[in-house]
Amino acid sequence: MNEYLLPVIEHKEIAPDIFSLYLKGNLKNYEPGQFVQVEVSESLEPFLRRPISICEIDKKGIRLVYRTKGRGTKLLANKLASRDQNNYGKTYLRIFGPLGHGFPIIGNKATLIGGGIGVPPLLGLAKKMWQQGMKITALLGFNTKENAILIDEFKNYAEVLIATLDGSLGHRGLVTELITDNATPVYACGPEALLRALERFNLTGYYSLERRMACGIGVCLGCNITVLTKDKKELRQRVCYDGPVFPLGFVKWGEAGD
Amino acid sequence: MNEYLLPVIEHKEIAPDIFSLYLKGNLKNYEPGQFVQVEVSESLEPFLRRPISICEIDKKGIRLVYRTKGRGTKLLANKLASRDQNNYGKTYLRIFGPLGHGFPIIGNKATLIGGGIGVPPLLGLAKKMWQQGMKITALLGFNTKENAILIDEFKNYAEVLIATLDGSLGHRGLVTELITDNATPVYACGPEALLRALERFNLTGYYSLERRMACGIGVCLGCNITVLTKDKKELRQRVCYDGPVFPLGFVKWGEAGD
Amino acid sequence: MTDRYFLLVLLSGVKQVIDLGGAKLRNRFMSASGCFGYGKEFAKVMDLNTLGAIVVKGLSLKPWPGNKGVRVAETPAGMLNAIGLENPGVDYFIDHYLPFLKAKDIPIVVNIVGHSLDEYIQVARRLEKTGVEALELNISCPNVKEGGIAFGTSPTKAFSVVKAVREQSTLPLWVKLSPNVTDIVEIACAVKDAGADALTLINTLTGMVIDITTGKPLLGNVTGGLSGPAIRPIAIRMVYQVATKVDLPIIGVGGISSLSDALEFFMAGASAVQVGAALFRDPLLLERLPKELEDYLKQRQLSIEEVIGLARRSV
Amino acid sequence: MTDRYFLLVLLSGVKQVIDLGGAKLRNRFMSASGCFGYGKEFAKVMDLNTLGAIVVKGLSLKPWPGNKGVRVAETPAGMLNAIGLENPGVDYFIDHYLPFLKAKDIPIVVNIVGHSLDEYIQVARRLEKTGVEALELNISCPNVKEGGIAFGTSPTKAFSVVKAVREQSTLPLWVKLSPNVTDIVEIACAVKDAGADALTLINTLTGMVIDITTGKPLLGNVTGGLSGPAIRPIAIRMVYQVATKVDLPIIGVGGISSLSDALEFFMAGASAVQVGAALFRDPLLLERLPKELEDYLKQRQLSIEEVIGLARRSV
Ligand SMILES: Cc1cc2nc3c(=O)[nH]c(=O)nc-3n(C[C@H](O)[C@H](O)[C@H](O)COP(=O)(O)OP(=O)(O)OC[C@H]3O[C@@H](n4cnc5c(N)ncnc54)[C@H](O)[C@@H]3O)c2cc1C
Ligand SMILES: Cc1cc2nc3c(=O)[nH]c(=O)nc-3n(C[C@H](O)[C@H](O)[C@H](O)COP(=O)(O)OP(=O)(O)OC[C@H]3O[C@@H](n4cnc5c(N)ncnc54)[C@H](O)[C@@H]3O)c2cc1C
Ligand SMILES: Cc1cc2nc3c(=O)[nH]c(=O)nc-3n(C[C@H](O)[C@H](O)[C@H](O)COP(=O)(O)O)c2cc1C
Ligand SMILES: Cc1cc2nc3c(=O)[nH]c(=O)nc-3n(C[C@H](O)[C@H](O)[C@H](O)COP(=O)(O)O)c2cc1C
Ligand code: FES
Ligand code: FES
Repeated sequence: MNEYLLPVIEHKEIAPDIFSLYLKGNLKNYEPGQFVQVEVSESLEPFLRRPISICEIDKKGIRLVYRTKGRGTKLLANKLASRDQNNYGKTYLRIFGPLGHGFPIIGNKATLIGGGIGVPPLLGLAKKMWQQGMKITALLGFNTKENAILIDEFKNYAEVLIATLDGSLGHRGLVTELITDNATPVYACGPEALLRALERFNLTGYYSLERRMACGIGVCLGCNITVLTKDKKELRQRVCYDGPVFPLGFVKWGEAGD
Repeated sequence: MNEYLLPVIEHKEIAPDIFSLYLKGNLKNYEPGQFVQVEVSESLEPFLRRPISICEIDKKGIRLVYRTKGRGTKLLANKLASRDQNNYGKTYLRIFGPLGHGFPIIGNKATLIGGGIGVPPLLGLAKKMWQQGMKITALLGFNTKENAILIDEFKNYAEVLIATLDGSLGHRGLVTELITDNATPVYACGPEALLRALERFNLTGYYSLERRMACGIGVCLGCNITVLTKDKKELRQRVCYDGPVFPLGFVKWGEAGD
Repeated sequence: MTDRYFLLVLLSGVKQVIDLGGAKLRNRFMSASGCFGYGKEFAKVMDLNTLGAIVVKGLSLKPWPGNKGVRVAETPAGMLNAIGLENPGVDYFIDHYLPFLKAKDIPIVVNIVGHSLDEYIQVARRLEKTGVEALELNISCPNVKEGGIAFGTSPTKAFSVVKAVREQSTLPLWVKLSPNVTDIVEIACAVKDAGADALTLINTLTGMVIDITTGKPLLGNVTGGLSGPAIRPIAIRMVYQVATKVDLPIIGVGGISSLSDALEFFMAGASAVQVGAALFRDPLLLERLPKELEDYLKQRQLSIEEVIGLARRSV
Repeated sequence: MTDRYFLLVLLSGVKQVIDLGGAKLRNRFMSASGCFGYGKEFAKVMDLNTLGAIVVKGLSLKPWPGNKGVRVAETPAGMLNAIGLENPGVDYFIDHYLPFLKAKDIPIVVNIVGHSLDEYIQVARRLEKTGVEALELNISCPNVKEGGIAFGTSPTKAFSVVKAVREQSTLPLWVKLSPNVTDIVEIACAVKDAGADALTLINTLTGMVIDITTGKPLLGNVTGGLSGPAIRPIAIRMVYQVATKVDLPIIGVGGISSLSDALEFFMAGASAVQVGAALFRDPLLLERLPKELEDYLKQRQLSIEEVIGLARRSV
């Protein structure tokens, strides 16, 4: 992990309030599922960096896909949007990373399950798995067709099935309704409700968690959760450092959520 | 006075660390010598607005000339400089004003005395006096030729004499050394040392003061000074509201300076 | 029902009346003392009648010159002030500012300061029957007779000054507490026992900035009062703690710069709020807030009573 | 002379030694407890040997699980934390982290916490002869035996805990004070009388944030500790006040995010500084600061001794 000050080379709204951001550069030792801490403002308010997953890294650069949720991401998006598209190289963004541990890749097939803004980090994973010749199914869930992102990109690497809550695209309903019996191993990222729902299936695999973070590097203990080990012992783990990826089914929910 | 959110249409470094900024728009009831409160950052740090004098208002818009002194003005300059020059209309700046009282214009001749970053507000004054057919002499002092600003613009309206400390342009020495016997009335703006020096001459006129400000509109009493009335009584005055222009010689120095 | 109530209010043109410790306000947003002068300057900036009440700069018995040297300093997401309670004295206020404000037809709350117990009493007495709506006792200023320790940092001193004023004044009495204490609840209880009608929380925290270019304290007075968004988490905590333990209406103040910030105060238990330093950054803020709150409540079909204290009820 | 001294230090390769209440530091910049873990993670980010000393996360006698729910919240120019002193216990530290840190060859300062007087003593005893450089007593945590009131908010309680540890430990003893008090000087004096070797100023201020979308306190623990640039003016004020009245070396902490900020602390009277929350925003900050200070002093031909307390001497 390292501190980088990188030129912004692309910033596009790919769905309402969702932006795709490319930074020129590369990150040493990146594993799909890792994230970076993004400085959203040069000034001391907002104070903390924002954890954003790495969507993918390619020749063009480092890609982040983020949603403008609160004050910090909105300030960032406004700042970048007010720049001239043709002149992006002048704008720099400070990031620290790559952080945490990514998804361990095992076997020769996999089911990727993403919900909403949890979809982007799975793209880099799909690409890496595809490069290793694995057979990949991607189950992607969104609220509506309008919110659906990255579908065409996933199609390059995986068989893609979509679910939307309102049925405006693909299956009408929850993405979990697309899960088949031989889905194992699964790699999931999305809202907590989705991750918890996965535990009710007979599946093994990994899921990526979100917690409010301060440091992002394992020193403040702001993001701690309890994980159950295989022998049912409780273990304190930092989402930023020991995670954000954990083996499916071993997180003790409900004690450190928002 | 009013709140304005105006497009930035020009931002140029006209001398090292001195920027000329044009905002599209106009300010109702502007008098030369007045200032605006500029929001340097959308975020809450830096917290306060920065008081900047109005340099001039013309068909193009409202012109401010400012020096990057500390954190706030530096952030502002960096933000504006990272924008593409050809695309400025997209960047907006929030200002509040016009504030305070400008220079009262009397008689048919005047000597304008400016030092350093005190020179800009006198330009709008020179233009207004010139429009009224007055005979104007402008004595402008700078550290070196490199720091000299707005000289050609002043030449449109006034006879201009320059002093630089190192003699690299015009008279070598202090701008006060250019003052002649019939300079009265004078209109001065510049560092405190210059303003105090003027009091040692036999002159009448006006000077414009600077004080640290919070509100800029007369309510916080952050910028208060003591002024001596003609009958030698002490009077508390707010630089932002009762000033920033005061009659030469009536300020009680040394009690509220930096 | 909430909607209908608003509709009725709108249609009738009747101004809302909110009772705050016996004082009648037009809405729940006020200026914070010292950040709005005596109203005259802001009358040129905004419509004063949009305020719930105007709280004026602290007044003492005699004119007070305040501190020398630099008086304001910017800090991260906030500022320090060391005005030193400069004011023209209560009599000048009554003669020169009060008529103007009374013509405006908004509730007037007068913040009063004293450098001795006797001074508080005399200022309060002068304001009897002048038509002001309430007194706000600023007990954060130093008691010069007792060595400069603020009345507001000792429960017994706070009790004595509030009780003395209470006995001499018929006006609703708000008491504004200092946050520079170990236990704000203890002070609040003492002030309640002494007869306060409402509590204003919080005044500024004592802070300091050093100008590293000169190596000297930047403020002429060395220390100053910290205000602005930086202190909001402390103010919210104190409002919450006091609201939980003390049965008096609370006026929340400290770092409000948006409706969301005000909502935090309401949810913590404040019945009304004041806005101070943020006005220096955003002079039209107080004109917008009452309308923004109305819209917020309408959209969510909520009454303000449901919002006040919500965070306490939901723990 | 200053220049020559630096030259000699550079040429000789000898590490500078700074005495702080009997502890030997490499330079005047340290991590603040709780913001640097036990050093292992940061060893991947920066060269630990650039630190003046490492101050580790507070340790109690037994492992401590900390608070449930959300533990960190952003605030204007700062943050709240309600970690609740989660830690693996002093024995685990000695076995698992200390060997790693000792291999690094940097002075190690151990921040200790206790929920009773006895716990403090036992933690301190465990650290005797382990090779740590100093103890930093965090007296801001609640005394569970006496109803949860922090040791650090009462002069008598502060005195008793410091004295007890002082009698049982041969290590240099730094005491870290809570800013949530009416009179920090009074606490500092009590702590000095009890035998402290140095004072660390300040710990976090108690604050709170309400999540207006849920109407609930955001932090699981309801309140948390406020840190970051927002609190710097308060920290500077307290360092200045204590430095003026109490003759003990001071370690300044609270809101440092740049060399200028650190210089304010030195000028206020701190002999060394710690950096906490700003590391979360700028993880390499502590690696840069020592060099930046050296450059600053060289450029101005100043010794650090001339800078320390400058603001007090120049008033
Ligand atoms: C490991 C990890 C990876 C993530 N990857 C992505 C991604 O690829 N794309 C994306 O859009 N979002 C991602 N998130 C969520 C993203 O970090 C938050 O949406 C963002 O921090 C919110 O900041 P804000 O300025 O919009 O909101 P604010 O309300 O201004 O945030 C205030 C504070 O709360 C924190 N916060 C608020 N909501 C969340 C949340 N849901 N999760 C974590 N912290 C929160 C912020 O980081 C900040 O410290 C990720 C989160 C984590 C922990
Ligand atoms: C009425 C008036 C008119 C002015 N006109 C101009 C102008 O036309 N061009 C120009 O370059 N400058 C002008 N100034 C000075 C300008 O306001 C300061 O240089 C600027 O505020 C410094 O801000 P900063 O962010 O660079 O410094 P910082 O150090 O970040 O400022 C911190 C705080 O101190 C205040 N401050 C610092 N220095 C000064 C100062 N010298 N005067 C007033 N406040 C200060 C800032 O406003 C801010 O509140 C004027 C000042 C006043 C009072
Ligand atoms: C410049 C200034 C002057 C103030 N004067 C007074 C005063 O006279 N009386 C008083 O009770 N509080 C005074 N205060 C405190 C404010 O009323 C308020 O309690 C405090 O600033 C916190 O609110 P804020 O963060 O919204 O500013 C003053 C504050 C400022 C910034
Ligand atoms: C996440 C976090 C954890 C902390 N844990 C401790 C602790 O265990 N012991 C302690 O004495 N102080 C602790 N502190 C307080 C810091 O050491 C420091 O005193 C405070 O944060 C102010 O400094 P800062 O503004 O630079 O962060 C903690 C602070 C933070 C932000
Ligand atoms: S965010 Fe600090 S330990 Fe995870
Ligand atoms: S800056 Fe507030 S009164 Fe002048």
